[in-house]
Amino acid sequence: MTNREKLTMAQALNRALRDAMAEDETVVVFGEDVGQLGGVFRITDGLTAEFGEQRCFDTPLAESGIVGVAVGMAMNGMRPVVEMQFDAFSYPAFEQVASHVAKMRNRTRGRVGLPMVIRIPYGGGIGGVEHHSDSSEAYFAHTPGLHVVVPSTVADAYGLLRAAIASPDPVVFFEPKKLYWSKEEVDVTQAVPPIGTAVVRRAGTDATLIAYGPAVPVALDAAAVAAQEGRSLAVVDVRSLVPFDDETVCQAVRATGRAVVVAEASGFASVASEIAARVTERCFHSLAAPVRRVSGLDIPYPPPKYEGFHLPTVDRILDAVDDLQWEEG
Amino acid sequence: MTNREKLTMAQALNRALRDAMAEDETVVVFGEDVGQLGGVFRITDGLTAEFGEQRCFDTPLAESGIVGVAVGMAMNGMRPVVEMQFDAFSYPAFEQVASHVAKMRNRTRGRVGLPMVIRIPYGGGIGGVEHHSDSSEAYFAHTPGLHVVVPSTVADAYGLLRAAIASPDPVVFFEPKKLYWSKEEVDVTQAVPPIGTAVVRRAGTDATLIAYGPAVPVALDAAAVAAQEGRSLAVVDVRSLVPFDDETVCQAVRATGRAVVVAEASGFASVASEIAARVTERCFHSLAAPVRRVSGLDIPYPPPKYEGFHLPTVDRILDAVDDLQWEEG
Amino acid sequence: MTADPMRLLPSRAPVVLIDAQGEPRPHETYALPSDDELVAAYAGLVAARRLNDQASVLVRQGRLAVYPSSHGQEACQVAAARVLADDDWLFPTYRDTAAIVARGVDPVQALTLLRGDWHCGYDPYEHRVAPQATPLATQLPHAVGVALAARMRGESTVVLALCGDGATSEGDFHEALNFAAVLRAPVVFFVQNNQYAISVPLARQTAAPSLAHKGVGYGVPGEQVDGNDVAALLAVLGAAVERARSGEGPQLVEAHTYRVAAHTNADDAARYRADDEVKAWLARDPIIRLESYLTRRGALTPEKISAATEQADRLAEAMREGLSRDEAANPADLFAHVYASPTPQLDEQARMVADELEREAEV
Amino acid sequence: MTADPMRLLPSRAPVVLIDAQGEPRPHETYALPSDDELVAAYAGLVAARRLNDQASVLVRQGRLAVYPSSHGQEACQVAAARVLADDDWLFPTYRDTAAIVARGVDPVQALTLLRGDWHCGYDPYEHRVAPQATPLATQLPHAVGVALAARMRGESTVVLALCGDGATSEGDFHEALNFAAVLRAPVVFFVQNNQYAISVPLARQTAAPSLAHKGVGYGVPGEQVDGNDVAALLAVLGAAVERARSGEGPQLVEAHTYRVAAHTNADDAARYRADDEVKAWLARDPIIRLESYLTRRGALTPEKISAATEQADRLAEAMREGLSRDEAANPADLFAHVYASPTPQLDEQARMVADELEREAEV
Ligand SMILES: Cc1ncc(C[n+]2csc(CCOP(=O)(O)OP(=O)(O)O)c2C)c(N)n1
Ligand SMILES: Cc1ncc(C[n+]2csc(CCOP(=O)(O)OP(=O)(O)O)c2C)c(N)n1
Ligand SMILES: [Mg+2]
Ligand SMILES: [Mg+2]
Repeated sequence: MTNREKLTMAQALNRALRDAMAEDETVVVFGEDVGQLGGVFRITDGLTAEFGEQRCFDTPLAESGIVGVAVGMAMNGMRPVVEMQFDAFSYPAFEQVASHVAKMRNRTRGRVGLPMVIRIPYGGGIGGVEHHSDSSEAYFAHTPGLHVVVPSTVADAYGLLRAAIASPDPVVFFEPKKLYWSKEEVDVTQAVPPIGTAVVRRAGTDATLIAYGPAVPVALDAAAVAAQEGRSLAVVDVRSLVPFDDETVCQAVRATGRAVVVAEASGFASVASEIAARVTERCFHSLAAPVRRVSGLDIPYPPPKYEGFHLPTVDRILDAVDDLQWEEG
Repeated sequence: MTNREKLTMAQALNRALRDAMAEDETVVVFGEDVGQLGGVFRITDGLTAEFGEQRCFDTPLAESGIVGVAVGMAMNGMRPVVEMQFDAFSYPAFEQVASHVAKMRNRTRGRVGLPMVIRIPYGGGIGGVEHHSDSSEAYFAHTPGLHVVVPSTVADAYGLLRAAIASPDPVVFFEPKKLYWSKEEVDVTQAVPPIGTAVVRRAGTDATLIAYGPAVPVALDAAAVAAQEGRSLAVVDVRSLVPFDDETVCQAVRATGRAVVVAEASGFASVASEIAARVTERCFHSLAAPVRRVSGLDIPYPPPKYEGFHLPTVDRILDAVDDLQWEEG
Repeated sequence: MTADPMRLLPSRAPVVLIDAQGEPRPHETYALPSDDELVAAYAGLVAARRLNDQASVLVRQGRLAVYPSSHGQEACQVAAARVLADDDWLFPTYRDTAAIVARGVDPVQALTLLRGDWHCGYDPYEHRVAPQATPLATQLPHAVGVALAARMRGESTVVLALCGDGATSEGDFHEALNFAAVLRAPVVFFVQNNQYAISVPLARQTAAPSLAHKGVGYGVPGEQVDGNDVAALLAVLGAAVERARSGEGPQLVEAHTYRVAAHTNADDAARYRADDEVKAWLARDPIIRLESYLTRRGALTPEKISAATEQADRLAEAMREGLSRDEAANPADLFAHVYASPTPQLDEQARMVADELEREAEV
Repeated sequence: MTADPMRLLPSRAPVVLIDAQGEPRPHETYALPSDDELVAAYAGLVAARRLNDQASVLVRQGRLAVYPSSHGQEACQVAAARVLADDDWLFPTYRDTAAIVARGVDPVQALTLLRGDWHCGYDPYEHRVAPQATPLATQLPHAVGVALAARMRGESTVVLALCGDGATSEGDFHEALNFAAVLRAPVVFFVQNNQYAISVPLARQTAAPSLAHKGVGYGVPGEQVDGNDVAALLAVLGAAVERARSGEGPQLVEAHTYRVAAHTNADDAARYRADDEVKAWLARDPIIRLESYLTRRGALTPEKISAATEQADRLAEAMREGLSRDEAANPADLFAHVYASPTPQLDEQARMVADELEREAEV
């Protein structure tokens, strides 16, 4: 007997919420349009019907309020999972996240933990108008006290969301919008990947591409093209930005001696900067060339017509790989 | 005749506001307690008395409102300079900053610029209780469309604030609280340093310390101690985080072959990460050792009693310098 | 803190001057606008409806990326534009394209955002129309700032700031009203309560007697009005604008109306509301009632109706025409306006993109 | 949207049950609390005043880093604690140490934040007192969440959430009241209007008839009360708590009181307010009026006054005593509670700090 099913990432996330709610009645889901509508991306589809309005409900339209109320619920025995409708619409809640979600456990010397999840549909590539395609992970990854997770596969979407809901710590859970409709055969009864682990998605010997979220499929495509051109690229999917899996990432980089970090967000003071800096610190003498970054441009997210120039592409990744000073190596 | 006067950084900032208001009647100052009280740090002291309630006034207590109203004023011919009372209290305004302040010019294809300054007293070392010692520059530096500036000297405080007010672009202006009472003889009639330029504060031949804001004096102290121990450290004051002066910084690093980045903020996905990454990208083959970072720990800012462990110290900087693989060099 | 709360509360029921049957309803405070004004408004309504219809077609044809229709809310859209003087400012949301166009902005420029091109296709200073705001309620403090700046210079500018019922729940709504009241900014906050925020009905948004009742908490007079009655809207908004202009401070106006279409073309309203509800509101259509009122008075003749229709046709034609042309994206535009002059970092990135394109062109 | 706005508006003047002269003032809605209750409250007031005095001394001695005094607001502090049942929750701000202590938290633990040690020195679950919030109004949505969670489990918990007049201007105030109203959370929002937000007087904070008038905009009943009359506070807050407990939803209560001291010891109130104003408020002191009322009734005897004073002495003694000891900082504490278990990154940083200290010790 096999438990494998073909699911989209959106369906897997919905399944994860459903399974968590069925197992643990303290799990509650709320936010804008998550009830009857099932969310603008249908991630919460059917939850109100199945678990009732008490467990999955619409709130007034106010993100700071949503996160703030979740803080209170988490203080008082619940495991809230809240949705920010789009990436950029989490900014009104930033104060609550930075000053409370991230700090409550520390402030209370471990007495008050906040087992809550903030789900954020994120990233570009879907032709969204302004404010609908931001990548805001750096803001959260820079804030101590949060776990920050970004799945890139359907299986990880299910597993990491289950792990996030089960976590005693607050987790900011980024859902790559571009991959919502990606399909995969998965077994959701399989073990959940622990938060804090990266995974090698493709083995390779010449250079390592380090990516997460929507950049992972692009990195894999680049590796496939490079293979045809005779260059063997490894691809590491970071998937947990905080905590960061130095071991897996550095092992891959040391083995190849060259690395490119790939991420959608604007590059300046970003998670990609961090990865480049820490990999260099740890693997300096194994490196034949500086770690390169292929990230979003340092511009406000451009309109749909222009997003192709902004986002990491196979070509841009391969250009960066070409730049890794192969002559001198 | 000399124009040199002994001023504290707080006085120099006050003078800069006063001079800018006197020269340009579109400059208006507002925020919490900036009027009659003159601000909790007295940076706006006397402005209401001198220029009237129209030009310097208290607002209701709401940071998003303050920044949002400044956006409207800047759209309509004024040059607002607003104060966030403490670093962490800028977070409620984050939505306005990220979605509007940073994007208005780009959104309107250059038609609507926002010549406004957001002043933020920032950083630790003053024994402040929770939320009063954050270093939030990474959030802003990561957001394209903002200029981000951090003076470390009295002269720069004056000059950069004048430059910020004169700038056609929005500037987030960080004021190191710890240095408010530092004194220096300055000539405020001197040329204003342009935003976007770093400066070498101390020449050195063995390694380069790259610092900004409150970390600069600490780096200089470290360099002084190192000199006694026979090691010559250069100190570069970045002072403008965005735009970043790659030339000055890289020139210093290339000359010494070793570098340590020093900053108060938590290190993960920070401006220090960016500096380490970009210096490495640009100077890789001049580097004898990986660029090290000495930054705040990845913890919520600790209480006064503990801040000594959190902040970069001379010892920690010298330890990092010692780690720069001198044997192998 | 001496304001009399009773003078700040809205009237018990929304102000109506022409009812759903097209009958005039005398009101103790507000007078019916003149026939001429209403005939002009009628032409505006027809044009606005046509703009909504045409835009919806253009979405289906792939010429627009997305369109949040104001079908059913045209009276609000037209009144918002008509009560303002040239020097006044309008602060619209994503749903207010019809108001923007009614204020004189070229429809193709107004639709730039929604066709997936740059986020504001018109010059905000030309017609004094702010960029359409997407993050809800965030434009309201800007409106206050614009008004304050004008007042500081002694100008008599009034700012009309639009938002939806859902947006009233955001903190920025609160902060903007409070700043305006304390600083006596000449702003009229105009809430189009179309009963839904995407799928969320008003009852999930507020437990207040009405949204107009929010005014008293700021010392701002609130008023509520039938949002499908352009005559009432012109009277109430017009009075609010003149009150603000005369230095008496901000006002809050709530229009009770209905979002006849789905939230946008991407939304499926059947998931959360019944057809009957929509039908009931269609019977209160803003155009039909005005047409019947004016026709009965003899102020609206078949010729005037044709003239309005033809004008709307030309608008639709201009939209089709303007949106049929796609300009090629120029990648240099990505970097041109992030700052007044690009940073060295942006110059570097611009060179990278230009290099890529050059190499591509060579292949 | 059927709430009658008139039932949501506060009474025209603040509720007073015992006036500044100590005279009882009959009220149509609220009854005077019993003598026993008021004698107990009296002891609370004396203790709270003593706590404020002692803390101010400890600041001058360098034993506390900073102290925001509630001198003059003791009636609010004591009433807030006394109207709650054991299972209820209190959400205090930085200024509410006296209320926290009145609820049973050890004063030394309560002052941990203000002495510059860890940010919350008590176990929030022990007495159901949330950590003191510094970012203004941010605790109010938390209060709503705590109340909702309790109600989901069928508990009859009520949450009393404190904030100042200045904090009502923040967006989070708005969002919290609205969420509470729409979701019918059993929360009493209690605003201590002490006339100032640091230097900013109420008139620069709001143009509303009163802060209690903000309730109607959320469908939440508002009430205003003399904040220096503990009898009125007990009656009004008590009724609000019982109303919330019975499932009728949230309420907003504004107490008119005065911050007699500067904002904190670091503030210089002479820069922004006149001595006369302070003197006028001192004449309305909450302790004096209660003492004169109860003494005249014979309910407060010299013995009871001494008992209250001695209890306050013991409190002050415990504060002096507890705050005279400084525990050494343990750097491992920096990393222990950032997460339930430290990340590898934190472990690495903890090792670095430990190494540094070891090497220092060796020198
Ligand atoms: C800050 C923010 N949060 C969420 C959204 C996503 N969103 C777009 S429109 C909308 C509903 C708005 O409802 P309302 O204010 O009533 O305006 P309407 O669309 O009905 O005109 C939502 C939730 C947004 N644009 N901004
Ligand atoms: C979000 C935020 N902004 C600014 C501050 C700085 N601040 C601390 S107390 C205070 C005044 C608060 O006034 P009020 O709410 O009336 O309370 P009170 O101090 O009078 O008790 C200010 C501005 C803060 N703590 N939080
Ligand atoms: Mg709506
Ligand atoms: Mg106050």
